[in-house]
This record gives sequence, structure tokens and C-alpha cells, in this order.
Amino acid sequence: MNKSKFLLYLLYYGKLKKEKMKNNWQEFGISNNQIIQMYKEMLLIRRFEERAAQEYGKGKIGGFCHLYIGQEAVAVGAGQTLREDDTVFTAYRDHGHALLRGITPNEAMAELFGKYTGCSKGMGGSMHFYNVEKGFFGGWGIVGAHPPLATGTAFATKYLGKDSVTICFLGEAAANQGVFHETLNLAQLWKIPIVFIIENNHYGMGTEISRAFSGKELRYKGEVYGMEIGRFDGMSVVESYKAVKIAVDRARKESLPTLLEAETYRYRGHSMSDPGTYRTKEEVENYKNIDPIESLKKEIIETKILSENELEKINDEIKILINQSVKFAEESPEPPIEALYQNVYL
Amino acid sequence: MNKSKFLLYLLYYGKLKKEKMKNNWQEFGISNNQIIQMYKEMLLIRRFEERAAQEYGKGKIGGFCHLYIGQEAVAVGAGQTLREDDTVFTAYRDHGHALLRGITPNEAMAELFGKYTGCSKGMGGSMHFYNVEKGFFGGWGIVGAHPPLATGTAFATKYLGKDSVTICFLGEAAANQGVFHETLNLAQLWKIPIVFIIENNHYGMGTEISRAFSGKELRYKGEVYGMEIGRFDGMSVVESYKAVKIAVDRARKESLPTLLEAETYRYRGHSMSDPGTYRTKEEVENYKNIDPIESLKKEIIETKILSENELEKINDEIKILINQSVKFAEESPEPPIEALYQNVYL
Amino acid sequence: MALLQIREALNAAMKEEMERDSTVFIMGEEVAQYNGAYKVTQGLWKQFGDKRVIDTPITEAAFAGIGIGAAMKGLRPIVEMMTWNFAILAFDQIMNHAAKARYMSAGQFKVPMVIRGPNGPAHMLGAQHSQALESMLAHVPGLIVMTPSTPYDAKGMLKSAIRDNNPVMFLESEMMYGQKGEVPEEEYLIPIGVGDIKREGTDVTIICWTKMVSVCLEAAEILSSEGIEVEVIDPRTIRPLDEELIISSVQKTNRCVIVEDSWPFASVGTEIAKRIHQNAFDYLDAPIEIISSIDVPMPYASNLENEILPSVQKVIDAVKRSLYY
Amino acid sequence: MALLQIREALNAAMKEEMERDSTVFIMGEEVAQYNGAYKVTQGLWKQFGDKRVIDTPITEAAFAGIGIGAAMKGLRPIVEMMTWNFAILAFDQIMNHAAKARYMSAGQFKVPMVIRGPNGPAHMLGAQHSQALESMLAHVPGLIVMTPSTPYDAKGMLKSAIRDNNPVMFLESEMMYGQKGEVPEEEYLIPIGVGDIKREGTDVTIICWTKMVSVCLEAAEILSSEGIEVEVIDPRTIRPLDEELIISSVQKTNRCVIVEDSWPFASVGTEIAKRIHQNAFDYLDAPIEIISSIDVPMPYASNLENEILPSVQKVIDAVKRSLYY
Ligand SMILES: Cc1ncc(C[n+]2csc(CCOP(=O)(O)OP(=O)(O)O)c2C)c(N)n1
Ligand SMILES: Cc1ncc(C[n+]2csc(CCOP(=O)(O)OP(=O)(O)O)c2C)c(N)n1
Ligand SMILES: [Mg+2]
Ligand SMILES: [Mg+2]
Repeated sequence: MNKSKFLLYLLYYGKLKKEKMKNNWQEFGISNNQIIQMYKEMLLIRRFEERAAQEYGKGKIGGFCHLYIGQEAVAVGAGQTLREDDTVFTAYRDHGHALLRGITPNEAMAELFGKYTGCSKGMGGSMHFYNVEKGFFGGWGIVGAHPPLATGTAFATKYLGKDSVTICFLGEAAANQGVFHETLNLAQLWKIPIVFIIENNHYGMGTEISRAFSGKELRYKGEVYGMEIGRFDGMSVVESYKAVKIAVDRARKESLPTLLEAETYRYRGHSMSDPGTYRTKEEVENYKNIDPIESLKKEIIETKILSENELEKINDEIKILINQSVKFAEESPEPPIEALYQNVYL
Repeated sequence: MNKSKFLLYLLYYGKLKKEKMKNNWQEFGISNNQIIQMYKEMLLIRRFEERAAQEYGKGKIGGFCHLYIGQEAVAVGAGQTLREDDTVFTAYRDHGHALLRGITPNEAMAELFGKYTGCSKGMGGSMHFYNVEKGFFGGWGIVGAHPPLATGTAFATKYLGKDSVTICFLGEAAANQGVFHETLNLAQLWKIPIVFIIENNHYGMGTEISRAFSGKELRYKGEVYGMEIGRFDGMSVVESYKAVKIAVDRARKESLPTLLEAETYRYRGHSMSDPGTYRTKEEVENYKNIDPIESLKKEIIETKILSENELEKINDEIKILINQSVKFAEESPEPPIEALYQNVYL
Repeated sequence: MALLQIREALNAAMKEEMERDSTVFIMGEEVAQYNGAYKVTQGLWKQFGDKRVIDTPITEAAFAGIGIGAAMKGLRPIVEMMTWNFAILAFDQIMNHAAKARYMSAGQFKVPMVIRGPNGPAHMLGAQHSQALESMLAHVPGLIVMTPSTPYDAKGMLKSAIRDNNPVMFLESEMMYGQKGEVPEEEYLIPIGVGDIKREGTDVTIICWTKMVSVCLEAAEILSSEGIEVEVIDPRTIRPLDEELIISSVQKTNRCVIVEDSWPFASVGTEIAKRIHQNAFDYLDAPIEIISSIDVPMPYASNLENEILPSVQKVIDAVKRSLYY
Repeated sequence: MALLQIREALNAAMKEEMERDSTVFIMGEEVAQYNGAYKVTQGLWKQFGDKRVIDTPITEAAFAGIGIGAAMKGLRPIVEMMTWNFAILAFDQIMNHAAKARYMSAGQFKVPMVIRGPNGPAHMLGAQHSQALESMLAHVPGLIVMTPSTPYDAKGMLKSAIRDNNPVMFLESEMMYGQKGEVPEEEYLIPIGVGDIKREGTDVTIICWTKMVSVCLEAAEILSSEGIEVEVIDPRTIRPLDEELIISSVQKTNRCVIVEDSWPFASVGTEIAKRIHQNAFDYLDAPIEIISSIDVPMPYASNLENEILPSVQKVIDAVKRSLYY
């Protein structure tokens, strides 16, 4: 196999759980404000989804609802490396990615409630959040089918002579779909400015990765196509930022794609209806012990960026936002019947 | 990348054209009779297709007609490693694979003529030859779509406790299709007794491989899935036999899949309508200089397995067979109209 | 007689056929260790083990194709699609291979397989997860398309599907898996291509299948209380269609309403209307009424979803339009 | 006026639109250096270069999807499918993504793209290469489906398709690429959803599109010599359908024959028949005749192929059945 010039996975490849997070973000140009921002975003996502789960239980939210809880560091760290004119795609587990791209809790909760004030005006629901202006391109339900679309948007920005980039998140099980391989080939062949991030949370629904993928290392799927690859600790927002920054810079400056793998974990079931009995309590606990939010909180306190009290204030502010979002969703109108006939050629 | 335990591509990896064929077949248990048999098969395929091209020119054959001329060594060498109860799949360039599995020139030519006496009773045509009893499973027209079917047949023999195997031939351009990657994953995950042979003739229609595949080595597509891989000189029937034998034995004895790449070349256009202007005369000549039939003929004479005269006799016998096949096809009846309504649930 | 859910009836059909014939096996996403996303394969992995109940990666095209190849070589695969929306990824394998292998080979191949799973809108799943694909599948010669509406039908139809030598597309409904009904203890088969009169009537013929049957039966009750007796016909098999049953009913009632929860353009309901028009032209006293879903992708919001789908009221109105034409 | 082949008319449409709008580009197998498998893109790579005329690997799903994504981001891709049979591999991208992106996002996305290529049976290509897919495509809300029958229509329709903000499935015919016809020098557009009367008549309405138009016009000539004047209507756009044009013609003639070279079950012809039945019920003096391909996969042998396809004689017979019903 041709040696990858890309050092990322040598640098940051490390046994998960063993290695504690390195508080060396300054070296990587991450400001304290960014650290605080990432903390806020992770906490917002966490609290938003905890509340969404409650509202789902009350029957306020319908259909499928896939929670991102546990994986926040992947999207948040990656999101910090982006500009406003960049584009983000993910699958149906999309609340987190949507919130960090600036979809408000109000718009998000209203969408879950199927209201006209939602980010997709109630047409999409949990799996189909969109805010095209803010560069959040969804929100897709067919496993493994969105990477070509994401690649198409990066193709377009390059075609138009812009230097914006696209990040495409997908699950490790989605990475088995054939069209993903076709897409890796084209992205490299045409030098598309895109970063593919496989969020390896080890399970596709109830199936552990070793029962679904016969290979050892997901990232070699990229190497076959001569694509630069990397792997990082997805339970650390700083590690996520560092790895994705390298890839995003390459996409922006050299117009080259990268395939990254994030080691992460979802605490909840696959969707609200999944009891998750295919995993041991211990396994889940092990990951909760390296919870991305808790560990960053410790770091923030140790490094005196913020005090306990200041962190409490953040927590309270977020609580208020979430409560407001539910009230907003409750009080918002359903889509009018005419909406049925809009946005489709009849 | 995990080191492949499979030595094949270390053994037989070699610059094409430079390295002359090694006449060391005895060491590999290839008898002189097998050498003669393989020579006969290659020559039969060559002459059959040269004649098919003429008949196509006369309008006796319709639709698409893809000639295998130049690639004979791949299928013939591979075919010699098989038993009668084994199964062979290929794409639309299927005349050669069909003939070596025992479809007679009569049945083959009649099929091209669209006659009821053809191997598919005139329902299939050039791209869809079948003889299920003899283990020739076609003959498929959608590029890259037959590997799952082939894998399914090997799955079935394993399920039924038999030790027969399947060989699935496909083009190097077909190897870009997503479903092929999905299939490699499943074949390895489920330990299916199948050998995938990518016939790399360097072109998919008018597109040279480097314009269609961003990677360097096709065979690494298998390594990603932990599959044993190999590569051989597809212009040498002996090299083909040697490489495929190792893989077929593994499939039969250990029930494990292998991905092989054959370096080969088609002398003619992609199909009868293709002038092939995307290639230089020199390139074509270079390959004709290492023609698999001519070089084996030289070997046979040098090693005194047969004399020039004996070889001439073989040539004459084949000429007669081919002439008979055209006469047979000419005189055979078209399918009856009732055939339309057979073999489909109405 | 036992009272079974459709889920349990389907499960029983597979269990019995697997016990009867060792070449029958199940393959699909989460069908084994998870007992099926909708628990239709509950307990089968435990009983039959890894060899015959097989979890697959999320690669619909490949495992559908492997099923087809296995069928070509003598096995009887039951391929579960977690939902039919995902089977679109396997349409090439289904349309170009399963449907054509037997014909192109002049009968040398048989493709005895079943592809089954939930089809059609469920509830608030949005556009990508709420598609009724029977019309696209039934368009393709070489495929058989079946879709049951009761536990009794589900069991007898699935057993016939498993035993048939052609590829059968078996369309279930997520919303109906829990629906209960009487199922005999003793073995029975419901043949392919044979419809069923779900309620006898004289005034108007209603033709409907799967989820729509209960909607139409409810409408029939209400109409009956108003003195209108409709005949409710469930073709059960979409392709090949039990044309005779349909035509003879319409020849009796001279009026027809077709109800489907799929898009209207070139739909199965459209096909049935064509056949009635052509074969009972002189019997029709009113144009055939067809109630399909509204011709748009499915929105998430439930008020819009309800507006789109056929309802008891829509059926009643259509019956009356037909009667008072 | 210039005498152009349909191939040349399509080529001219793309050339003009690419000159007019730099966001229009072409992507597909062999479209650039090879000038297209059927030479429809002849010369465009030479004129517009690598950036705007792009050869792709044989991965229909991925390049269709990349086209969709590019359209979502403001480009106007023309994706050539070497034939529509291969587009089945991209059906998920087409049905679940191109057709739904605008709707699911409540209009935030536009998907201004064209997917084009030859559709339907050619000659002796066998079952996997001889499929007419307009019925499956037109079943899906969110897609526009167009299929021209003359060089004039081909150019004007493709230009409109390229300028539209919705995904347009543009179905051509391999057998017709060489067919010649008059095309004006000056620019013109043929709007989406507008059909055309290809021949005026009073006795029977014939509805047909693409390859079948010339077959029906030939039949019309012969019938005319027997004193039967048929009106030949070409909807040109399959979805949305020019229902008004069709209905008003049938209201005039009271008789209708529909001719299509696709399978009959839930076909476009079936859809048109349904609409006539429902909207011109009291005008019809005879059942609508529909001539489709025989409902089987396409065999290779040409005697069988000829038997399967609609022919001038079949059309004439159907017209007479309708007249003398
Ligand atoms: C093509 C397709 N097949 C199956 C499904 C059902 N499904 C939804 S999510 C999922 C698991 C995907 O796992 P992964 O890609 O690892 O993402 P994760 O859920 O872990 O975030 C499955 C099987 C689907 N939506 N689409
Ligand atoms: C899915 C699909 N796309 C396109 C085609 C048209 N086509 C037929 S053969 C071919 C080239 C395939 O090249 P390769 O796989 O290298 O096989 P080779 O022809 O060289 O033997 C193409 C594009 C097809 N038949 N199926
Ligand atoms: Mg996962
Ligand atoms: Mg090739």
C-alpha cells in the first residue's frame, strides 16, 4: 500500500479510553473563547436532545428520532474549523450538526413538533433538518446515500471558483454502502474539496461493526483511492478540531479530499424505540467515563478558563433556551394545508 | 495495510511485456495434455469470434457484440482449474468463457444468430449466453451487477455442503461499481468460496483506467476487506492457470474468497461499433507481440509437445467446427412465437 | 383457530416453511440477533441458528443480489428489506436480474425467492420513508407482487410465495403488524393470483388492498347503515391480478371505487381502472372513482399526512359520487 | 430552417445553453473524449473543455448524486445516462433525493438538472437493454418527464428542461437519433407540459409519444386513404401531462387509441386512459384501446422482438376496433 503522506493517524492514533485528552489546544491555534464556544455547543446539543427525548415520550414528537448524545465532540470540533460559507451534510442523526450550524433551538424543536416555524417548516421532521442559507444541507434518511450529494456541492463550489468546502458526516455502517465507494473514487479523481468523516460509534442499529465490515480499518477505504486518510478520538472535541482542521485546510487550499474516521459512541438506543440490549452496561459506562462534555468541563476548570460558577451560568442559560424552544414549538402553528402543494411541480 | 499472507502477487507480479513466459508448468502440475487443451480452447475462441465478426458484418448477428480476442488466456487458464460442478459468471463479453465451459460452437453461433437452437434459445443473444447444466451462468449486461449473483451461487453451494466453487470475471471498469465493493465485503465476511477475477484490459469502452479509477492497484479493493489478493500476467495461459489454481484451491478447501487481477488487453474495439481510436497502433501492437496463442504455440514447439504439422491439424479441425457452426446457425429455426410467453409468470 | 397479529402470522409462515424445507433461509438487516426491526423474524434465529437466519450489513443491492444468485443455485431465500424504501437501492438487482434471469436463459434458471418487508406510508416518517412501491414493482414482467391485508391472508400468501419458483415481492405494512385476526392451526395456502371478497354487496364495488382494506370496511359499515351495500374486494396479489373476480363484481354493481395509499400517476389503481374500463365498458353506470394518496412526497407534519392519505370519509364521498353520478 | 438529426438538435440545444449559461455542464460516461456513445455530445468537449464536459467512471449512482448535489448548490448539470436501463442503478438518487430535496426542505433547495439518455427498446439488445422506464419515473412526484419525437421538439424541449429548476428526466430514443427534421435557426423553447397535435383528424384520437409517433403517423396515412381521419396527439411531456389537449381531442372524436412501447401494467398509457375515462366518460363511444409492448422481458431474436412491439398494423386494427365497436 502506498504510504500516506498524511500523518494524522500516526499523530493522533491512540487507544481510546487509555490516553487522556491533551490540553495542548493553544499549539493548534484554538483560542480559549473557542473552547468555551465548543463547550456551549456540546452542552446545548446534549440538553436539547435530552428534552427532545422527553417530548417524544409525551407524544409531542412523531416518527423516528435518533439522538446524537455521546457523539457531540465529533460534530462540534469539526464545526469549529468551518466558515459560514462552508457546507455540512449528515444523515438522519442530525440535530447536533444542525444546531452547531446555527439552526436555533426554536427552529429545531418546532421542526420536531411538525410545526410551520420549524427549520424545514414541518415538512422534514427529525431526520430532515435543513438551513441552506447557513450551509446546513441536512438531514438525509437513506443510509449511505448522501455522500454523492455532499460531493456534488463541493464540486459546485470548486466549479464556481470559490474556496469553500464541504464536510460529509456518515455512520460506520453507512460506509459499507457501495455508492460511498463510488463517491470516494470520484472525489479523489476530480480533486473535490470535501472531508468525509465516518462517525464510528461501533454500531449500525443492533449490529456491531465487526459483524458488518470484514476489514480491519475503515479508513483504508480511502487509501484504496489514493485519498489521504486519518483517524481521531471522537470523544474529544479538541482532537476532533485538530484532525478536521488539517483536512479542511487541505480541502480549502489544495482542493483535495480526505477521509477521516472518528472513534465515538452513542449513549442512547439507535432511535427512541431501540432498548439497545445488544450492548453491555459496562461498555456504555466506559464511554460515559470519557464523556466529551464532562472531560472538557474538567479541563476548563483545571486550566482556569472559567470557574464552576461561570459554567453553571452557561448551563442555566441553555436550560432557559431549551424551555423557550419547547414553548415556541408548542405555540407555533401547524403547516397550512396549502403547504402540501408548494415546492413540487404539479 | 495488513500484510497479505497471499504470496501470489509477489511471486507473479512482473512487468508485462518484459518478462517472457516461464515454461515451468510441470512444477505446477500442468500436464502436456492440459497445455494442448488450453491451446485448442484459446484457438477455438479466437477463430469463433473472428468468424462472428464477419457474420456480424453480413448482418447475420444483431445487437451488441463484444469480442474477447486478445484476452483468451485469462478465461482459458482459469477454466482449466475448475471442475464440472463449478460455476462461472462473466459479463457481456462472454463468448470465450462460454465456449471453454462446454457450450458448443453450434449452440454459441446459433445464439448469435438468434436461433432456437442457441444456448439461450435465441432469448439472450451475444451478451446472455447460458448453460446452467455445464455451470456457465452467463452472460450479464449491466456493468458490475453480476458479482452479487455469482457470490450467491457460491453461498448456495457452501450452504448445501458441497465443495464446488464459483469464478466471477469482471472488467476493470466494472470494478468501480459500488455493488462490487459491497459484495467483496460480504464474500469475506461470510467466507464464500468464490474467486473474483478482474480482467484489466485497461479500458472501459473508450476510457483508460487511470481516468476512471483514482487508485493505483485494483487488487487493494480486496485487501480493504481482509481478502487475499493476487495479480497475474493475463497474456499467459500458464500464469493464469497458476494464479487461479491457488485461489480456486483455497476456495474449495478453506472456503475463502480471493480477488485476482489479470493484466490483459482486447485487440478489437469495445464492441463491433467501436473504432477504438482512443488507443495508439503501437499500444495494440505491443500486446499483439505477446499474443497468448502465438506465444504458447512457440512454447509447444520449442518443448516438442507437438509438431508444427500437428498444430496445423488442430487449426484445421477448428476451422471445420466453425464452418459447421455457421451452417448450423443458418439452418436452425427462429424461436416460435409461443416462446414469448414461456418462462415468465403471466 | 388462534388469534394472531399479522407479525406473528408472517413469522409462523416462515417458521413452518423453514421446518418443512431446509433450503429456505432468511437474510436481511437485523433479522437474526435483533429479531427484526419490526420483530417479524422473532425467535427464528434462536431456532434455526446462524446458518439460516443471517444478519447482513446495510448493503441492500449486494444482499438482494446474493439472494438471487442463491435462488438460481437451488436455495429459497427470504430476503427481508427493513422497509421497501431501501429496496430502491436494489432495483437493478430486482428488475434487471431477478425478474429476467429465467426468461433470458429460456428457463434454465429458476429464481425461487421472496423479498419482503414493510411498504407504504407509516406515520410521520417523512418523504424518504413513506413510499408505496407496488406500482413500480408490478410494472415489471417477471416479478410477482403480493400484499396481504389480514393475518389469515398474510400466512397463507407468504407460504405460497416461499414455495413459488418465481421472485415474489411481498409487501407488508408497518402499521398493520400488530393487527390481530383468526388463523387456523392446520396448514393452508392461499394461491398466488387469487383475490378475496372481504365484504359482499350489491351497490358499488370497492377495490382495495393491504392497509386500505380496513379503511374501506369501516366505510362500508357506515354506508350500510345508510342503506348502501358496497362489495369490498381485495385482490391480495397485485401481479398477476385476479381480473375475473374484479370484473364480475363490477358487472354486478355497475359502479366501482378503487382505494390505494400510493401516488396516483400510473398506479396499481390506475391499472385496475383500465382493465375495468376495457372489460366492463358497457356495465359501468358511472366513471370509476380512484382515491390515491395526493400526488406529492410525504410531509412529516401529521396534519398534512392525514390530508394526503385516503380516509373513511373520502371513501364514503367517492361511493356516493359514484352512486349519484 | 436547417435539416437536423435529433442527435444534432439535442447537441445544438446543449451547445446553446452552455454558451448562454456558464453553470450548465455535462457529465456522463464517454460524453467528452469519445463524443458520446451515440454521439449526442459530439464536439462539446472540444468546445467547452474538461471543466464543462466530463467523462465519468461507470458508477451511475454516484455521478447522478453528484449532479444532484451540484444542482442543489447552483449549477445546472446535464447528466447523460448511456442508456436509461443503467439509470436504474441511480433510482435511489433520483427518487429519494432529486425528487424530494426541494419538498423536504420546504423549498430551500432547487434541483435544476437534466438526466438524459436513450430509453426504450432499440434493436436486438435483449432484456436488460430494452426497457422503457417512463412509467416508473412518471409515477414519482417531484420529477418531470419529457420525451421528444422530432428534431424540432427535441431541441426546444431540452432547452426548456435545462432552464427549469426541477429535475427533468429527458428520455430519448437510440433508434431515433438519426431521424431528420426541420429546425429553425432562431432560438425557440417548447414549454414543459405542453403537448402537440401531430396530425389533425376527426374520427379517432391516437395518443403516442417518442418512437411511436412515426408509427402512428404512418398508420394515419393508410387509414386516411381508407377515409378514416385520425388525430395524432403527442403529449411530449409525460409528467406533468397536457390533459386538456388530450381530453378536448377525445371529446371531439369520441374514440381513443393509445400507443406505447413500454410494458402495459400501470404504464403511462394506462394513466392517460384513466384520465380520459374519468374526464370524458360520457363522450366515449368505445372503450379506449391501448397498444403497449407485450408484457414480457424483451427477447433477443428479432422475430420475437417484432411481435412484441407496437406496429403500424396493430395501430390500424385498434383504430378499426374502436370505430366499429
Ligand atoms: C438504505 C437504508 N437501509 C436501512 C435503513 C434503516 N436504518 C436507518 S439507520 C440504520 C443504521 C445505520 O448505522 P450507521 O451508519 O452506523 O449510523 P448510526 O445510526 O450509527 O449513526 C439503519 C439500518 C435506512 N434508513 N436506509
Ligand atoms: C451499469 C452500466 N453502465 C454502462 C453500461 C454500458 N457499457 C457496457 S460495457 C461498458 C464498459 C465496461 O468496461 P469494463 O468493465 O472494463 O469491461 P470490458 O468491456 O473492458 O471487458 C460500458 C460503459 C452498461 N452496460 N451497464
Ligand atoms: Mg454507527
Ligand atoms: Mg476493461
